[in-house]
Amino acid sequence: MIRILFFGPVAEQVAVREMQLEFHAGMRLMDVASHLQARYAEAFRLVSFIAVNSLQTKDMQLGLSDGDEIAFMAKFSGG
Amino acid sequence: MIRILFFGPVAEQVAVREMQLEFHAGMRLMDVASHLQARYAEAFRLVSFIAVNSLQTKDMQLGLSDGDEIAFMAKFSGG
Amino acid sequence: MLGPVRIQIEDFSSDDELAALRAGSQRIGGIATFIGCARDFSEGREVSRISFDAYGSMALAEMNRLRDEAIEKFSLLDTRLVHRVGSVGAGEQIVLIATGAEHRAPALEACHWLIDELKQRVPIWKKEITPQGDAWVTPHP
Amino acid sequence: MLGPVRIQIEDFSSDDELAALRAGSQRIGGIATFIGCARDFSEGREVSRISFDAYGSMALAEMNRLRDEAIEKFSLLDTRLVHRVGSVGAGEQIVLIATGAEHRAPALEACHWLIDELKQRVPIWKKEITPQGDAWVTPHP
Repeated sequence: MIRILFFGPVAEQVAVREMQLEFHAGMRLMDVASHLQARYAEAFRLVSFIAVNSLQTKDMQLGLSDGDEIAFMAKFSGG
Repeated sequence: MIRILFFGPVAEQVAVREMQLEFHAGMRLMDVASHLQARYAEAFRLVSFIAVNSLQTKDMQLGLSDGDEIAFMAKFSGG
Repeated sequence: MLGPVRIQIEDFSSDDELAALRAGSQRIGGIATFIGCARDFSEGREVSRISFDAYGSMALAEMNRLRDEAIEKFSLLDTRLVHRVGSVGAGEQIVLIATGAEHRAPALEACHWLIDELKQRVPIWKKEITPQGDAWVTPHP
Repeated sequence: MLGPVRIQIEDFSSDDELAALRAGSQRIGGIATFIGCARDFSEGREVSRISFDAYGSMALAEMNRLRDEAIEKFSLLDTRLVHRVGSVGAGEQIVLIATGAEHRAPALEACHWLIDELKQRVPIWKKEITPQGDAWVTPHP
């Protein structure tokens, strides 16, 4: 399973904070991103940062492993 | 009367925090300074700033008035 | 004793944070703090509350990295970072950064650097609650 | 309520000063503070206490001028300056500067400016009490 997390404005648009996707061998970050982007186009317009297992990445070719946690995040506005 | 004030390291050298000098017409800041400097040479080596009535001045020609308060001060080290 | 890096719903006390900071070292000559507060007014709109959402585990990890980097970069003796989440009323405290160093300049510079970096790097989002409705804040570039 | 500019023998509380600062305006978005502490070590010597002497009336007048100048120069919503005199033990607090502004940069810059100016302009002198004897501190240029 791949665990998907949404927060703040993105979570509000998706209307859910967390979902799970079936893992399959050879799965890359771009596969997950484009799958979700197609379903949640509105929400993904807000996405500026992606973190895999709590570390930011811009590498859409990144290979995923079963159990990975991916967050699609809007620009931060804390502080 | 002219009121003379010493603080911190200067007061410690002069061994007094306050003294009074007789005022006379036409008295200038340099008159007071040189009178005291002659008596307290050691202490006056520490003096970097002079204030007349709580305002710093470098004008040794400054004319004094009866009741003025003059402080001969070492470099500040607060904070 | 509360830890030096925290995300919490409750308000915090500067006196408590400073006592914890000073307890670590009597070499500290200067402590700088920055406290961010919820303003009652933002870009022309009245704001009654601010609501915060965080990616908690990542935010904490990033704040701990910021702490380590600041201690190294500015030779700090210690530093503490606390950020509230949940709902914060107008005028209330949101975030505290406290830095302790031997001298004042590194403490003040580190404090400025830390709050700037925190805003860039820590995954927390704020929503302003106004009489005209709610709106997530989009940070300026 | 304590005034915004004070010279006092007693210790001070950051929480009390910040509460007073925040009570003045809910427009404050950022508060910076600087606290100077008595270090237990200075230029290779152990320091057990620091003793402060002040030209009280002039020091207060100068601190009030600094406050007015900082409010003007950095568009602060408020600022507070407290300096202790008398005898302060190692590790204890000496001076507090607190600045409140709409945004963080002016608050932090004003705080840095104020402590630098205070050290230059306010007639206060410190004597370090060490096991080897006492010595008035000569500031570096």
